[in-house]
Amino acid sequence: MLYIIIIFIIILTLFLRFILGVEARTLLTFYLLGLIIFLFSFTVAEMPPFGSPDNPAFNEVPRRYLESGVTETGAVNIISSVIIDYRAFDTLGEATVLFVAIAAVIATLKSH
Amino acid sequence: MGFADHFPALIVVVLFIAAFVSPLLFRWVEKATAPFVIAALVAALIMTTALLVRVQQSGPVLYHMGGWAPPWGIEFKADLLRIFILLIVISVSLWIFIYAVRDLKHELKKEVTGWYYTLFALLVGSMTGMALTNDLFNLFVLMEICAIAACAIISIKEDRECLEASFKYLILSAMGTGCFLLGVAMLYMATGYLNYSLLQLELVETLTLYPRNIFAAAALFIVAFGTKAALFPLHVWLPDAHASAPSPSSAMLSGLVIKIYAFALFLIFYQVFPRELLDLIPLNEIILWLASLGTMFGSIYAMLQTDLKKMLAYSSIGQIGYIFMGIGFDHNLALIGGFYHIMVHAVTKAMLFMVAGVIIYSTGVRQIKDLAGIGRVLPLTMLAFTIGSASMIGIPGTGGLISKWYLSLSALEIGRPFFVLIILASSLLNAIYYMPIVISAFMHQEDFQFKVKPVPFFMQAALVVGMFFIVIFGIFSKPVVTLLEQAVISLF
Amino acid sequence: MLSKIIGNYYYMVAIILFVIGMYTMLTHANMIKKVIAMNIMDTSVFLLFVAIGYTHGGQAPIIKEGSEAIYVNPLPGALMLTGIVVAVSVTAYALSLAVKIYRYYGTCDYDEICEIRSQE
Amino acid sequence: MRITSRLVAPFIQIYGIYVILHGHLSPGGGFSGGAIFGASLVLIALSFNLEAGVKQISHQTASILESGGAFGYVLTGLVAIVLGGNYLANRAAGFPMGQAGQLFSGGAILIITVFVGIKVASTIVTLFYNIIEGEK
Repeated sequence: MLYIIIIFIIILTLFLRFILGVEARTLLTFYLLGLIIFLFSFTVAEMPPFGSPDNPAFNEVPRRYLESGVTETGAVNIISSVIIDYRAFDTLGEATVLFVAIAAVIATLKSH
Repeated sequence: MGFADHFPALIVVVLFIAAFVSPLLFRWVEKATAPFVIAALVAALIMTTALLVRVQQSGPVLYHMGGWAPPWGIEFKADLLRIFILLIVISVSLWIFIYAVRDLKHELKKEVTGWYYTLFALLVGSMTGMALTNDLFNLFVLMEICAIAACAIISIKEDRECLEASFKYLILSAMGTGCFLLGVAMLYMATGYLNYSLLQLELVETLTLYPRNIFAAAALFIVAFGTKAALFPLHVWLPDAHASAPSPSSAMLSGLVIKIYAFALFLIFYQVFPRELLDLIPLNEIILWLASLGTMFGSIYAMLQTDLKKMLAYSSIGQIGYIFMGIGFDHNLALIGGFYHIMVHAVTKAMLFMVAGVIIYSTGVRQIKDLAGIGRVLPLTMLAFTIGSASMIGIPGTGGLISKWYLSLSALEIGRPFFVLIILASSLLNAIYYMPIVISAFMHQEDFQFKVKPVPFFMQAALVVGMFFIVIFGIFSKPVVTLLEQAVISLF
Repeated sequence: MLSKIIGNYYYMVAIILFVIGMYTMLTHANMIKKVIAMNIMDTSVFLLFVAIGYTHGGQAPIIKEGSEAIYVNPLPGALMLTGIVVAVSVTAYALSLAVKIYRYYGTCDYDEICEIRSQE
Repeated sequence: MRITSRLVAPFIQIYGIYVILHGHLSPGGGFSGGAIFGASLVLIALSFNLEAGVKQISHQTASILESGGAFGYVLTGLVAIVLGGNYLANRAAGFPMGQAGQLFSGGAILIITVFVGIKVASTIVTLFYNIIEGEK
């Protein structure tokens, strides 16, 4: 199996390089990218299955948000209650990011 | 609950308030802006000191934002190490700010100085937040504030080189945050938590279930923080950015910003990843070798520079290597050395950039070869440069010796004398490029050729404060080392 | 292994987008392309996060009284709202820098800028 | 074109305000609502000219709204401390919770959403004006 893949890659390289005339540097970067994606695909294969309710991410944290979020924060939209109540400091940071972007843009544009 | 219980949140918030109000204040009462920011910094410093006293008496302080306990809400944590970093960040930035108020008058247009104060306060606020936060996603948000503010205090100068340097820095740091966020996603996928302490507990079990996810996250974190803290092969943005910025910004970026990222990486390695992970893959070795390469190559590059500020910037790459070495040795003496070096280098490099700023302000000279004979016209400034470079080299009596001493000691203790050689060699290289400047500044026969403007009082006072602290750190290192010992023991 | 990758195709697509974004960001000389690539990269991570939060048959987490519906995980969605705003701010700042660089050099291409500077 | 945008703009603004105020009840919130509101002002500036847009909301007003929105958010957090909760606490600090599902419910959530909405709207307008003016 492995040998077949290697031979296939070699043939593909020769084909692209000499028949289609792709530059060597471009080919090299594409193989590098392919390698990175190949390595990451091992990680993806191991990840918890998509959409399953038993995923580690679906633990007691979202359960409490969903079960008692309405009574604890008074908001029916749980996303709102998470961003503005449970994790309000993140949203303060977010408002600050907007502010810093404004400050940065004005400072850059006015100084030049 | 008393008022004092809210200090961990208020330290950050007080700086943000200063940032939000200062543009309006600059529009209406222009003179009050700088004192207002200074007042906010002083208030933050007082609160940090109060927090230090409290942590020394009764152990780490946990603060839950909005009263929601960790898995649900955001937690701030104040232990000794974090407060040590906080004290450095706030006091050094207060010192730089006082210098900056005077220096900025000639480096910036008048209408943007108000925005500079805003950006400065936001930068300090986000750095204090990064030191205090105990939540990965909150760290991401604060990192982004820090990144934009850091780029903006470069591009605020009216110079097209600053724009390019700032754009390069922004793109690379956006790549860093992208990698960081992907790493956070992998950890979140595998565990379902974002809090440091809970992650550490949970990762011990998860390591057997999803090992590749966690390896990928660790690799991504090294890339992310390596880019932001200019670890050796990822340092390409640093020299341009730090050299072209206005001097107070260079002092801030070189003195504090790169170190806070190193500290964040340290926290993730020691307070998020369990010890078992470090046994499985040699993360420490990777960091250690990159750091050693960085100390050597940073110094070699610095020797080749002709511009004073560029040389100082390359020297930062070498010096950040020592800090990463402290993380990489994985030994408590090395950690003491690394943290001591964070403090010493923050003060020293900030002071050296101030010296560069004073020289540019007073004479307009940037090239190293033009500095010959300057010691006779600006004696105090060049004395500060001498003491600063002595500390960079690690001459006895300055703070730089203590950190190198502890690093070498721990290298011997874990039986790797090779790294002592590296530390010695890079100190020698430091000497090779710092000493000629000092010698030619004082010993040159001919007179200095350029016009000299008198140096304002505040700038000189700032330099004197810097020299004083470098010498103090070199001679009376005991209290700080004791504090760090207490702090480091609680980690192992 | 292949079947697991196919089952997790959302994650795979996110990773591929991330690598594409990173590649473009680091190799292309045009600044606007760099900014676009930065957005692709950020968006891929948002896609990954939101995909983590999905549950089969889940609805948007807006609670209706008395219904027993399955809801998706609200936390990644909430985090990504923050993330999107952060990405927007970085983009705005990067674009303003690009505008100013264009004013100075008349081009947004890094190679051409290097050429212009070497000629001076 | 101008007539259309003049006709449409008020409706967009009302819709934006609606999205902001109902952020805790339906999809939306300060960010999306603020963006819609800001977009309507940008629309006016685009279809007429920059001066007409500046007349709608001047630089100084935008800057005050900008700082005011962020400052109000921080202040809400501080009020929570004064009321006896932690920073940015909502129920624990005793903000009135109201009946879930009603407009005036959720205590601090509504207040913060309004501030964030103001902030985002002014941010979009300021960014637009500054980048346009920077290009001249």
